[in-house]
Formats: sequence, structure tokens, C-alpha cells
Amino acid sequence: MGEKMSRKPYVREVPKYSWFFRRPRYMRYMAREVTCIFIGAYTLLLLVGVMRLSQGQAEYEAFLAALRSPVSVVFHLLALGFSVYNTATWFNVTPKALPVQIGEEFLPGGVITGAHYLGWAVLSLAVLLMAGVF
Amino acid sequence: MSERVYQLEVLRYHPETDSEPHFQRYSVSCEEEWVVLDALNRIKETIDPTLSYRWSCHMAVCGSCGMMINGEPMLACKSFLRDYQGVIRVEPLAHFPIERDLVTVIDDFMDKFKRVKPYLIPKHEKPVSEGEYLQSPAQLKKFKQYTMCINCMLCYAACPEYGLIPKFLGPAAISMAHRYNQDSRDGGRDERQEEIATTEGVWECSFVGACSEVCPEHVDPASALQQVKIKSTVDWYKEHLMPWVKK
Amino acid sequence: METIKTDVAIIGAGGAGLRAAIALAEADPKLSVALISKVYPMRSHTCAAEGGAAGVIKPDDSMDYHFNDTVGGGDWLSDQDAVEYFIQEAPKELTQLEHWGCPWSREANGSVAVRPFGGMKKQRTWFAADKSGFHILHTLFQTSLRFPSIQRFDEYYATDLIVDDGRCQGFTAIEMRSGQMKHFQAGAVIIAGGGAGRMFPFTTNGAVKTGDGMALAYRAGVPLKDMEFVQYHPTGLPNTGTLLTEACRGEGGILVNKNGRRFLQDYGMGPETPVGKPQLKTMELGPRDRVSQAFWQEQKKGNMVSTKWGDCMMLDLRHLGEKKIDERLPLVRDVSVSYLGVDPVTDPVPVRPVVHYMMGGIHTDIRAATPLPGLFAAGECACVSINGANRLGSNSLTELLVFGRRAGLSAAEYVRSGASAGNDAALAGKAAAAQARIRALFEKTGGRESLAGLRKEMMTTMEDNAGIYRTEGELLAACAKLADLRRRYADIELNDKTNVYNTDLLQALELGSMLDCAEAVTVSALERRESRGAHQRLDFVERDDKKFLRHSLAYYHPSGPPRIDYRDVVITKSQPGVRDYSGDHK
Amino acid sequence: MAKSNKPIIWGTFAAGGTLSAFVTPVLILLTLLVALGHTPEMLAYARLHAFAAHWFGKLSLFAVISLSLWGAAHRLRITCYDFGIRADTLVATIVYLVAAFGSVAAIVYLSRI
Ligand SMILES: Cc1cc2nc3c(=O)[nH]c(=O)nc-3n(C[C@H](O)[C@H](O)[C@H](O)COP(=O)(O)OP(=O)(O)OC[C@H]3O[C@@H](n4cnc5c(N)ncnc54)[C@H](O)[C@@H]3O)c2cc1C
Ligand code: SF4
Ligand code: F3S
Ligand code: FES
Repeated sequence: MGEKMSRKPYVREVPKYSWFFRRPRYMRYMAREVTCIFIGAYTLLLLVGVMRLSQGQAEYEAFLAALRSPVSVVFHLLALGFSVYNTATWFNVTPKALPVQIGEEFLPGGVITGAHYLGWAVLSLAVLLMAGVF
Repeated sequence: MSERVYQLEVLRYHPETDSEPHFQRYSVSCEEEWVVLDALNRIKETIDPTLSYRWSCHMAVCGSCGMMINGEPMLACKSFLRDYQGVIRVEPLAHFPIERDLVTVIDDFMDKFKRVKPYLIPKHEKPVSEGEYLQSPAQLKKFKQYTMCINCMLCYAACPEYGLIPKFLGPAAISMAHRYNQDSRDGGRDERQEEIATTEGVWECSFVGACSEVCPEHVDPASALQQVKIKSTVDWYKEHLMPWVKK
Repeated sequence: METIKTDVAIIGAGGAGLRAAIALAEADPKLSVALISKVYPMRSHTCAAEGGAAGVIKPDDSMDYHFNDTVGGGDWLSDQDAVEYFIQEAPKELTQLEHWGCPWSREANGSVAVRPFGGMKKQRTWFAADKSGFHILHTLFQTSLRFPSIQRFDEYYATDLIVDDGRCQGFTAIEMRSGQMKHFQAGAVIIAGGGAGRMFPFTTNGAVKTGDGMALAYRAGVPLKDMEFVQYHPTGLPNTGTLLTEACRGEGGILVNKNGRRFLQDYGMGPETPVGKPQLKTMELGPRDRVSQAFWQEQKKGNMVSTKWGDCMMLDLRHLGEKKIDERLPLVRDVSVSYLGVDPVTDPVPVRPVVHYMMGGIHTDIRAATPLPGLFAAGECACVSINGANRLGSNSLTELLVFGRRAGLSAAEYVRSGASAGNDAALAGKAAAAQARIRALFEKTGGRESLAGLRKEMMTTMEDNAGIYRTEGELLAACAKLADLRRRYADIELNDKTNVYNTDLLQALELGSMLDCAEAVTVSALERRESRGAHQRLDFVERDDKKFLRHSLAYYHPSGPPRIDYRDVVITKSQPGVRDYSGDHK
Repeated sequence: MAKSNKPIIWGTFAAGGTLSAFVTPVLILLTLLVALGHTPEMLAYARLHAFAAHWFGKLSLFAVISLSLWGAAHRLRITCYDFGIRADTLVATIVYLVAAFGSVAAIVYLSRI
């Protein structure tokens, strides 16, 4: 009941560099976000491959040969892991971004996500077949 | 009915005497089926009448009792003691300034909520004497979920982007704009876009999705924000690449 | 002390206060409106209303039916001119809300859907699933944001009306966040402070419903009307008091005792109707007063199910099926599962009657005006009266809208009719006196009474002596106890003597309001020596139209019990008759 | 307040994200086989050159490379911010420049095949 103003709201700063350690869900989010580093790096690798392809057979085969190194295998394994994680997170949230309403009801999210996984599997198999892996 | 003693660690802050908040431990006897809010009420009644917090409905509909319980944004009236083990930590909602104890300053949310024009801007004006606008159950369902927001701001406390970028309009405000945009009776999307299709609007959202995970009413604000992004993107391409297409 | 000048000030931003504010802003955008509320508007207890709002809309219904249901439901204590105005305005208001975006549930053809409700002859309750009040409140709040002339003062607690020159010219209020007192100087004041259920221990009412609005007017000399009529809702969760809406029964839920008998048929609400085929205005769709009384009688006979939360009856919804429950009663399912651990889809839910609504309140006329010039009131804190001795479910939400708007329009008229300007010095003096009163409570030391202790005693007194059935002896005891509590209230001392967001101070003031209202309830109940609607006397079991077809008016006395006076009921076309809930079987 | 221009990049981000969700894992698998010494037939010079010489091959390779780059670039920009690197304009300029150069380079190389 004082006449003087005694408010002094306290602001808690969010730690700029370490906030994502606070909750597991933030860690999951950051894991999803860093997939871009691997996807980006891998895409640059593809670009180099295309460059080598355009330069001629010898250059291209040198490129393929260069891929056969332990570092490259490790990189590939990491990139594969992160890109699969990216795919899963991407498909899991697709129903949020693109809900489908048929008549009154919304298609259950699981159906949309499931359809994506199915499409992904079919496409991947097709690519592998085409590439003559099997 | 059986009572048990629970330990609560509550963040206290008193602006007239404290320079910063500190935890205070209470042991309080509660019934096992109680919620955290009941425990706080018992503390206030029997141990410490100076403890301040907001509440009213005790049924998860008024939206006043949002707090951090063991680090998660929760409604105190819907957090059951039986779901916790050991000491229960109770703090004011994250990302909002603390006025006192568990009471936060929510001016920022109230301002942002108003800015998005969260009211019906009719597509076709019609006098009341001509009766209701028709709206099919399917049209209702299209936006119904977004009307369920109780303005509890748990989503703001969960969204790291709001914590990092305080200017961000945030999940609940944008979801409410989306709610009206999706309403078959409404024609105000262009006006609302002026607010929500801005950098501080939907574009500060990086789709963390935490907002939807903590929302007690299953509003799913993350979905609203992504849909707003898609629509704004389509708008942008139409406007800049196909100027001949009239809206 | 800061003075805030405004044309109209509204205390309360629940359904009634917001509707009044919008009516004012629409009527005249040049009038400045100050909307004061002790909680943020969307926290107001209107948000808890579940079932819906009544208004005649479908072709098989008629205004006369709604009129007769309301007047009969109120045991002929309703003012019939007010009811007439109410039912005529009801559909307009509900449609207006639809135009503002309220997500009413719909029929397949896109028109609004209606559901059956207790005591109503036809289906006329508009609903938005089982969160009707929530959607009404949020629609009103959001719509109010459109109007620049409405200035909100959220989390301000009004403490005293300022009356000078024989008219109400404002009030004082504490800004919670700073603890500072503000003087609102207004051409007219509207009170929309909501109900007072919190004076009972077991209630559906939220923490905000402490009767402040009623007490503000009461202390300023305005009588409280029909305060003895306190509604028990038959179906509350036995542990928390959380409401399971009457729509449970509207959708076909049944009530059974421990023998599985649908006992309502034994209390003038039979014969039994087929399970899952609810018939309007009989059995489970009888009025609340009758159903709650039947519970009490069965309990006395030992026919209730004893649970760890006390005696209960069982609300059985299982036959509705999961789909219908999820579509029409999702909140009911959610609260039963989470607070009680019972899923209505698979098990009957134990329930018992719980204090729910105040039929009585600030005496207003059909224009929402109180006898004090410049003061208007609407919503649950007011008594117009349309609810008489027992409100029908779903009439209250509509009442907020109809009379909230009316209060806004009346206040606008009053202000524009140009009452002379206030005497600033006199008003400031009165505001300072109000501030001094609060400051005395705030600074007092050496008090011997505890806030929590007094509150508990008050609640027990009300529960034990002013419940569903009452007697002379109990009421006398309650009156004496409340008089004593009011005296002892002067001797409380705050534990918290700081400024910022002092909830200890707030609760102390709220207790003051509740004690005043509680005494008005018990003294009015003591004096009404008859049984009518929600007021049942074991010692006067009959309705006595000769003596008591009248409204009671309780006048405040600062240090003694209220003076009770009476006023005739307005009867236009429906003479008092027998309330018939036998489903046209008699 | 002005509407944001983010949609330009967000459009490619959304498209790139979707595309790389579908194809990046299997592409990585293919080159992983190379790295392990089992080069799939398709990746032999003659086969791949023939594929890239066809307009459809060119288009697919361009789409995959360019959109994935834009998607990754945009995400990287936000990730930098999330990691506390707040020089957003600088970060944005760099990552988008890389994506733009990468896209142009892809066009140049593909046109030479
Ligand atoms: C659980 C429940 C379910 C219900 N269901 C239905 C239903 O289905 N149908 C129906 O018709 N009715 C129903 N009712 C009744 C109806 O909801 C209420 O009567 C109605 O909402 C009251 O509205 P109001 O605007 O008068 O008050 P409230 O919504 O309670 O608002 C009161 C306002 O006054 C303010 N206030 C109070 N004191 C002060 C002060 N000292 N200073 C400043 N501000 C103050 C508060 O902050 C608040 O904003 C239900 C009631 C409950 C409790
Ligand atoms: S969106 Fe959900 S979490 Fe956010 S304010 Fe609304 S109800 Fe609360
Ligand atoms: S958590 Fe925040 S970043 Fe977006 S999806 Fe939700 S608003
Ligand atoms: S008290 Fe109302 S939401 Fe918790």
C-alpha cells in the first residue's frame, strides 16, 4: 500500500550457448538441425562428383578411388545416420504441416506419415534396383 | 483417503527484499490423489501465507496456473502428485519476467495476442436479424482445435525460440490468428498477414515443436505455424512471380 | 493516489462485464470505458461453464414455452416482465455471439445445434461441445479487443464504491502488481463481479467467486435480493467438486442409487423413461433443485453408494458409447478420468450435489439498474430477477449476455443524460477514506485471528446449516456464528505486509466479502419460513404464496445483521401453479 | 511491419527438405558402397555419363543438388543462431552464397556433360 513503486520484475536470461542442454527435447531438436551439416556436406560431395564426371573418365574414376578411404567410410556412415534421422523427423511432422481433411474428419496423422514411409521405401528400393545393387 | 508428506521446492522472489530468486523447501501433507496446486494451496493455508501464485478454476480451463514443474511447463491443477518422485521443483513459467514468487509478468503475451487481430472479421456482413451464418460440421472441425487455447502460455515457456528472440509473436498468438483465418465466416486473413507473415511473426519459428508437446489442450500450435508458413510462402510466390494472378 | 477518469467503469470482465463493455463501445465509441478485473478476463469463471446457453431458435419451440419453463422452474419467484424481455432477447444475443465467431456446435445442414437441458420443455440449449462458457468468454474477450474505447485494467481489485451526492461515481481499486490504490472516477459504474459460491467448502466455483461484486454494492447501501436461494448442482465430482455438466443427462445419462434404481421416479419426476431416450422435463431432466433434494432424501434413507469421498449417486453414461461421449462430452470424460480415475465410457461415475450458483444478488430492475443512481449490475452477481427460486441450467449464460448488454446500454443512456459533473474534492476525500480502511487492515499488528481459520469456520457453518435442507435451529446457529465471525474478522492480521502481488491481502478482502454475503444468505433464509425452489425448510415444507410470493431484500448493517425487507414479485401472465415434472403423465 | 521475404528461401528449404528426406539416404548408401569397394553398376563412368547426358538425368541431378543445398543452407543458418552465433546477416550471406554458387556450378558442370 506504499505510495512508492516497489515493482522490480526479475528477468531470467536464457543461456545463449547452452540452452539446448536443458531439456532432452531440445537436444532432439538440435540433433535434427545438425543433420543439415551432413546433408550439406554430402551434397557438396555429389557436386564434386558431377564436376569430375564432366571432366572425363579418368578424373571420375580418380574420384571414385578417392572415396575408398577409411575417413570416407566413417563420413558416409555418419551422414547416413543423420540423414535417416532427418527423414524420420521430417515425415513424422508432415501431418502437422499438411493435414488432410476428408469430409468432416481429418486423416489420422499416422496414415499420412505411414504413406510417406512407404513411398520412401519404394523409392529407395527402386533407386537401388536401377543402380544395379541387387 | 490417505495422506502423505510431499517435499516441494518452490522458487521464491520478493522484489522488495530479494535481489534474485531462491528456492524454498516445504514439507506438506497431501492426499495422494491431489494435484500440485492443492499442495500449494495447503502450503499457503497452513505453512506460509506469503506464497503468491495464480489460480482459479482447478479444472484446467482458466489458464492461470501455468508453472514449471520439475522443469516442464505444466498446469499446476493438472499435475498429479502421484506422477512425481522425490522433491518436486516448482518455478514460475520460463521466458517471462518474475513479478513475485510464481507470478509472472505477461504483458508481452497480452500485447502480442491483441496484435494478431484475434476476432472475426466477417467475409460478408450480415445483420443479426437475418440469423446465423451457416457452417457445416466439417467447416467447424477445420478450425475447432485452435479455438481450444486457454491462453496458459505453456507453449511460450517451452518454445526456445521465444526465449532466445523475445520479439517473436509466439505459438499461441499465431495459432489464434490461424484459427480465424481457417474459419469459413472470416475474411480477415490479409489483415492478419500484416502481423504474422513478418520476420517477428511466424518466421522466427524453427519448428521445434515443443509448443505442441506441452500444450494441455492439444491445440497443436506447431501445426498452425507450419500451415501459416506454407500459406505465406504460396502468397509470396503468387505475389512476386505471378503478379497477374489476382487474389 | 492516482485518479483515473472515465465515462463508465465496469467491475468484472467475465461474460457479463465483457458483454457490457462491448455494448457500450458499440453504442457510442466516444464514451471511454474502463474494464477492471481482479483476474485477466479469460480467467473469469464464465470459462468453466460447460453445458450451454438457452435461446429459442428451432421451429418446434416457442417463446411461451421458454417463458413457462423459466417461471415454473423458478417456482414463480421470477419477475415475469424481466423473463419476457430475457427470452425475447436470448436468441438475438446468441446469434450475435455466432456472428462474433463463437464456435457453436452445428447440425449437418450448418445451422446451430441445440441440446436438451434440465427443466426445459424443448431442446433449446446452444452449445459448443461441453466448453460452452469457455467459448463464450473467449469470443467476448477477443471481440472486445476490437474496440479502442475499452481500456482494460487487468488484475485490479475493487475495494469500495464511491458514493457522493446520492449517486455512485466510481470506486477505489488496488493494482495488484504494485500494491497501489487507484481511484476510478466514473460517470457510471457497472458491477459484473460474478457469484459467491466460495463461501461454501464444496463448490463448482473457481477461486475468484467470492462475492466481491455483491458485497461492494451491499456495503454501499444497495440491497441484496433473494440471497437465500443457493443452487446445488446434482452432479459434481465427489472429491474436487468439479462439475459434470447437466448435458450428461441431456445427452441421455442416468442417475442411479446403490440398488441400481433410477430413484428420481420416486420423487415426483417419474415415471421412468427408457434408458438412453431422455425425455424432456422429467426424470434425469428434472430441475436441479428437485434432483439435488431427491439425492438428500435417498441419502437419509441409506440408499446411496458410500465411497471414500462420502455418499454418492452414480451417473451412468456407458450406454452413450465412446464416440458420442468424445464428441459431445469430451471435457466430462477428461475430468472424470484425471481427477477421479473413473472413465465414464466403461464405468458409472460417482457424483454428489455441489454448490453451484447464486440465484440472489444485487437488486436490479429490468434495465439492470440498481436503486442507487449511477450503479448498474449484471451477471451472476445481480438479481433481476429471472431465476426466481431456482435457475434452470443454461439460462445463466444467456442472462449474462442479455443483461450484460442491457447494463451497458443503460449506463450509456445514464451518462449521456448528463448528470452533473462530480465534486472532485469530495470524491478524492472519499477515495482517501477507502484507502485508509485498507491500509489499516494492511498495517494492523497484534491481530489474533487467522485468515485461513476464519474462512474454514465460515465454510463449515454454511455447509452444515445452509445446505439443501434447512431448519430454524440451524439457521439461527448460522446467523449467530456469522455475526461472530464478522466481529472476529476485525481482528485478523496479515502475514504478508508487502506491496507487490500480495495475495494474502487479497484473500483477506475476499473473506470480508464472503462473510457479508454469507450473512445475507442465512438471515434471508431464516426469515423465509416456507419451502420454494432451492430454499427447502424441513420445518416449513410447503410453499406459502400468501406470505412469501415476494422477493427478500437484505440491507447491510455495518455492525449487525442485515435488515430484511420484501418486495412483490412481478406477475404478468403466469399465476403460481404446481411444478410438474412427470413428463405429461399427470 | 513489413512482411518477411523469408518465403523465397523457405520455399526452397521446404522443397529441399522433402526431397532430401526421400533421396539423400539412398544416395549415401550408393556412395557408401563405392567407399566399401563395391561400386554399383550405375555409378560406372559410362552408365552415369549416359544418365547425366539425358535431359531427365540432368534435371534430376540439378534438382537434388541445388534443392538439398538450399535446404541445408537455410537450416544451417538457423542452427548457427541456435548455437548462439548471432551474426545472422553474415551467416545468411555466407550459407546462401555457397548454395547459390553450388547451384550455378551444378548447371555449368551438367551442361558440359
Ligand atoms: C462449473 C460451472 C458450470 C456452469 N455451467 C453453466 C451452463 O452450462 N450454462 C449456464 O447458463 N450457466 C452455467 N454456469 C453458470 C454461469 O457460468 C455463471 O453464472 C456465469 O458465468 C457468471 O458470469 P459473470 O460474468 O457474472 O461472472 P464471472 O465470469 O465469474 O466473472 C466475474 C468477474 O468479476 C471480476 N471481479 C470479481 N470481484 C472483483 C473485484 N473485487 N474487483 C475487480 N474485479 C472483480 C472477476 O475478475 C471476473 O472477471 C456454470 C457455472 C459453473 C461454476
Ligand atoms: S496453445 Fe496450448 S499451451 Fe499455448 S497458450 Fe494455448 S492452450 Fe496454452
Ligand atoms: S516450440 Fe517454438 S519454434 Fe515453433 S514449433 Fe513451436 S513455436
Ligand atoms: S487453475 Fe485454472 S487452469 Fe489451473
